[in-house]
Amino acid sequence: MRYHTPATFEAAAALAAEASGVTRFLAGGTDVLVQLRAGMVTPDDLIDLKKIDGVKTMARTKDGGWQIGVAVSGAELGANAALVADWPGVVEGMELVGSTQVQGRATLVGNLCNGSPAADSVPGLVAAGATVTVTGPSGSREVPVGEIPAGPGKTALKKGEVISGVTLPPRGKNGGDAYLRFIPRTEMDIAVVGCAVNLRLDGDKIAEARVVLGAVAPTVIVVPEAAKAIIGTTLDDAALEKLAQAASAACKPIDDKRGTVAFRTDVAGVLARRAAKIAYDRAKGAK
Amino acid sequence: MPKDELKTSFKWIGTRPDRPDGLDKVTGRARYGADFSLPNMLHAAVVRSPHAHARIKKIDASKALALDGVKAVVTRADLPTGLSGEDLNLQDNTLAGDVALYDGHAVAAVAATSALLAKDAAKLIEVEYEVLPHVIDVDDAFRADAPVIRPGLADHSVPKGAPGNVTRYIEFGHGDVAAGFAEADLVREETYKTEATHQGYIEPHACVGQMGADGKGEMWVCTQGQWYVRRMCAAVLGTEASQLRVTPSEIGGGFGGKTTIFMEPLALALSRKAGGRPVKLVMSRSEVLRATGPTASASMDVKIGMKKDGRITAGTVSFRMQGGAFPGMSPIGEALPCAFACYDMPNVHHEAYEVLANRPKAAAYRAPGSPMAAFAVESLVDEMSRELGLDPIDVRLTNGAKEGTKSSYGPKFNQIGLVETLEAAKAHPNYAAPLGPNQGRGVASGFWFNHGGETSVSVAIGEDGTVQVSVGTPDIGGSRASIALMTAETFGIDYDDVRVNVVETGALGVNEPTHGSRATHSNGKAMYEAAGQAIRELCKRAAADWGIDAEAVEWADGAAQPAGPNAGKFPPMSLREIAGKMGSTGGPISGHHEITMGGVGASFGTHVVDVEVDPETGRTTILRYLVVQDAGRAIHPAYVEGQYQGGAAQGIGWALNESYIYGKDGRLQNTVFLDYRIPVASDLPMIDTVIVEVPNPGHPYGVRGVGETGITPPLPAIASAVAAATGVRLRELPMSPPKVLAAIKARG
Amino acid sequence: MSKIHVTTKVNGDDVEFLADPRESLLDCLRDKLDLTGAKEGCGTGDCGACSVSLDGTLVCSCLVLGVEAQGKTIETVEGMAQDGDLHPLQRKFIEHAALQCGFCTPGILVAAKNLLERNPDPTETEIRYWLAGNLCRCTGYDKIVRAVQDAAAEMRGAA
Amino acid sequence: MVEVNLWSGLTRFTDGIATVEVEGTTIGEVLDALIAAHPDLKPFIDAGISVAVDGEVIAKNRSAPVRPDSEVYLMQQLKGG
Repeated sequence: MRYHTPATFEAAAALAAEASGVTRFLAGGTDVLVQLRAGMVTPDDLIDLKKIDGVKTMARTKDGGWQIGVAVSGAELGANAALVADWPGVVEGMELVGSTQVQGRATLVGNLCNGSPAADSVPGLVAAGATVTVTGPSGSREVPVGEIPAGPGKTALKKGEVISGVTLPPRGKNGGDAYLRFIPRTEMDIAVVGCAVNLRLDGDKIAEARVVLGAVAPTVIVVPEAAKAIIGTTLDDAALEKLAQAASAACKPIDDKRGTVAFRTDVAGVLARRAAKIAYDRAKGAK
Repeated sequence: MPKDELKTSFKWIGTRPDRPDGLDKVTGRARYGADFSLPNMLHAAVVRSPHAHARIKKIDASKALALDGVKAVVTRADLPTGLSGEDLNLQDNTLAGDVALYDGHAVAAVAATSALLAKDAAKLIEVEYEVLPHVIDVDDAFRADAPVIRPGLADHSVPKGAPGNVTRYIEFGHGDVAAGFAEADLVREETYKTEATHQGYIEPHACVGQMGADGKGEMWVCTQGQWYVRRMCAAVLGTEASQLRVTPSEIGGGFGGKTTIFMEPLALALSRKAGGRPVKLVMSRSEVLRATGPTASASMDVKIGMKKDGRITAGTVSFRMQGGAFPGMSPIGEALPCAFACYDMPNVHHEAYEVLANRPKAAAYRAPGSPMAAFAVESLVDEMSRELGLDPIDVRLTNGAKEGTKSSYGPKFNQIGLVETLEAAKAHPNYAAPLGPNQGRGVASGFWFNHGGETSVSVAIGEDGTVQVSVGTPDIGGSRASIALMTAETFGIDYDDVRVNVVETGALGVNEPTHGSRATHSNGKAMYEAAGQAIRELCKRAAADWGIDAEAVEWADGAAQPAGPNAGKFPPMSLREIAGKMGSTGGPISGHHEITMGGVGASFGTHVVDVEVDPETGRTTILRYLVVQDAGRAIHPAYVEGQYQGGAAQGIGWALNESYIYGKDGRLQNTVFLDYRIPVASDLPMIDTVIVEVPNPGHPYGVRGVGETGITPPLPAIASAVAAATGVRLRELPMSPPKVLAAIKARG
Repeated sequence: MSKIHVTTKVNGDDVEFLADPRESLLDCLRDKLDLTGAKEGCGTGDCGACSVSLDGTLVCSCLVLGVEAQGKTIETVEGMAQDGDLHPLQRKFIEHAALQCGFCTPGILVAAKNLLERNPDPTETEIRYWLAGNLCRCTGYDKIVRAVQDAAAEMRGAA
Repeated sequence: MVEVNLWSGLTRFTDGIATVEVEGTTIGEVLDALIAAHPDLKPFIDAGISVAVDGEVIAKNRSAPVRPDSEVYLMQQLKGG
């Protein structure tokens, strides 16, 4: 295994493009090292992105959104009060990844590129409308986060492409988001079901909403019917019930060691209801 | 020892001093299995079967051996033939013979100059398999049409016509169960099932082994029993036990799983083949989960008859247990006598079948067999108590075993403390704490025999009057502290003037492992005898100095005291004073005691748990937890509490989320701690404890042993609490959220 | 396979070693620097026995490559006692019997120290969640939580 | 004479007898006498059993004393964790 520490994303992309064997990018390393240790993936070239300028920055964009570097850890996201105030759902999703120790290393982009349908940070990013910058041999482009996952363990990134940054849109007024997941224990598990809700109010009524589910399909899924169920409502019981039904109806899960089809389908509705309430309260100004 | 001779007031026993190994363990100095290295050492890796059941057609190690730095490969062909019984089991598990019997079964091992190189080399060893039909589930294995995975292994106990995977059968009981059931007001029969769990010690198995062509060898290993390692390695390799010297490292948890061997002979065999260079072998976590010590899985029928007042008139159990693909490994012999041990039963019948399945060779796990049996019996007792509107503790008091009760397994109980634990549980504030919506309370009792076993201890007086104690049982949970306390008490000296060493096999006679809750009990009792021998010599030296008869000298308060007609004639002569001149008064002073220890006192406990169940997700939260257990006498109460709390936490894990999960292909799916879900800190509340002390008359300090019983009651207690919270009774473990939610939904 | 020369600071000492890029920081600490206080319980970041502080951040050293340690500052359990005096957490762990086998203890001590540096007065719940990545199979965590609480109180001067 | 109680599964090998009276002052003597009286019990006893004498389960100490009025039960060999 060759270990590289390029100084720019362009150089990182070039290394990856020229590599002939298995290539992995290293940011937090909390997935790459597990796979390495288990002998599942032994890269021929390991490209450490942490020596690139700016990978540890979190900065407001001109329009009031956020630009987040690829090596910013979950713990660092959680410590940024302004970011947490804007996008609590995004941050709480990331903060659920692993232990305190893992939080010191794990990153949004790593969680995204691992390609797990159960990745805890991805539903929140998709619900927020986040984008990533993809840098490749032929330059950089912005891609919505939801277009990156391509199935369990797979991404839409092409050979030689690397994600060089994450952009969150401006929060704007009267908005709120939330992420909840179900795990059998209280910590240290992979989501059996995850659900993010992002919404904006007009007065007491929901004007815009996006509901995203994790771990119930080969990739994270956006559920427009679930959003429709609560748009125009004050999140009354009937709306919540419709939301839950729509969320459950959208599930295409599998039976595996972590949960059953029936359980995931049921709990997706439960979490959608609970997450929507939190997002709604946050949009109303609750901390 | 007669009851009235038991002392009740002590200077050291019952206090909570710092443990002697505490400093090493909080500074990182304590050396565990993988912390040891030797000059010129090689590193080893193991090739394991990816199949649940497969014929090994060919092993080709030529590519691995061609790598620079690869020094040796061993396969079954390198081990001797002609073994039988458990020795053959151990050898079969060390390296597969013609057939790999479970996913993870070792097939070959390789030693190289670095750990990375050994891993690379292991990948280059090519094994050709012919996959055979497999069976995993205990009920599937018991079916008449199941694939028979190892024909011809049924022992003499198996009745004719039993299914082909049955290897052992037990039956016993007393009274007339038919008449007992006829007398009952309520008779219920249910089936319960538990999945295999792992001991889950955080330290993976690790050893460094060295063996020359002459069969002489050394081993450093994390184990519960160095003499067991010595005997078992010698048997597997066909060498002589006394030529192998085994030194136990500090041990990072065992819970029964380190009472046997798994890969230790491989390190020695590789070393022998590599010209005697030492070989280090450390398992990964997934190797630990795939190839070491799970407990049995069980399918259990229970039938109980009860009068309206809660009196039990009869009970029967019929168990099926698998302990892997090796005969004799399931704990049916322990599970059955534990099943009804808490009850005074006039009519009782037990039977159990052991069946083979394509799973790893089961090892002992904390009160082996008792938790499963308790889950079945205590759950049904709770169901019937509720149905009759009776308090579950009252029902247990009505039927509780006490001194003189004919036990469910035959013999009469000596002095025991079950009733005292029930009364203490009933009186505890937790039993009266108010419960909210979706919350419920469960109660269960549990039993373990405790054990004595082969024990050798020596004590030696130092020149400065300090005392060194050599024991052969690795200290897992503070036994050096408890043995030091008893030693200080016996000699009448300070706790800090005692050093207890866990020694290697060359330094002491044979010892059984730290198992069966025996370390404090048996070492304490053997130390007491060895100390008595030393004390007699100390008195003799003082007597000689004083010029009086040795019989006229007593030992008290750490000094020889003239007694009888000489009382007061001489000032007491302290241990320090006698020791300071022992070289010139006859030589070193020591004592030793070797025995297969008796005087064992049975252990009972009662747990009370409150849970809350989320009715929408089926997730169970433990709100409150109380352990009440009879310790006999708590030598170091903090470590007694620690055993209670640790046992409860393991039982909670077993009840809620831990289990072996297999795919249809027979491969284990949860081979890392992410998916083998032991309780984490945020899963548990504080665990309240009450130490009941009904002294064991068979021990000089009343010790019973406290290690094992605590894992037994949580399984049924939590099931009963979940039932109280939700109205649904789960009869299959673990009570994972999908199962609980499905049961809630089925209830409607 | 060529090895990489790494210079780093461990418990205040400048150290250097040659690392294969596949080796974890845990491997390098244990096998190259003879600092065996950090333990490998899982190798997958699930047990926390290998916890160390890396530039002040609590990490699992099994999830960090040895080569990533270049130019960093690392603290392990071996560096907790200062000038022969135990850290209050170390003393309280012994006093409260917060260890049985002791294998998870180094990782838990390092993690708890990192917590108390951020939060001198954590609640029971905060302690439990902070330590959720440090598995202990012996104690049921009760005495560990109490020892951390007591050490925190002493360090605040409240005890 | 010592009265030895067998577990009922063994009665298949003793013509249905559940308690056997034998001579012996130690567990070893009692077991040897038992085998002499009922040879079909030999494989069970050789495979390893525990003996409960006056309520105490003794795993394998053949030298442990047995009195004529002792309560003696044969049990499966027990393992501990």
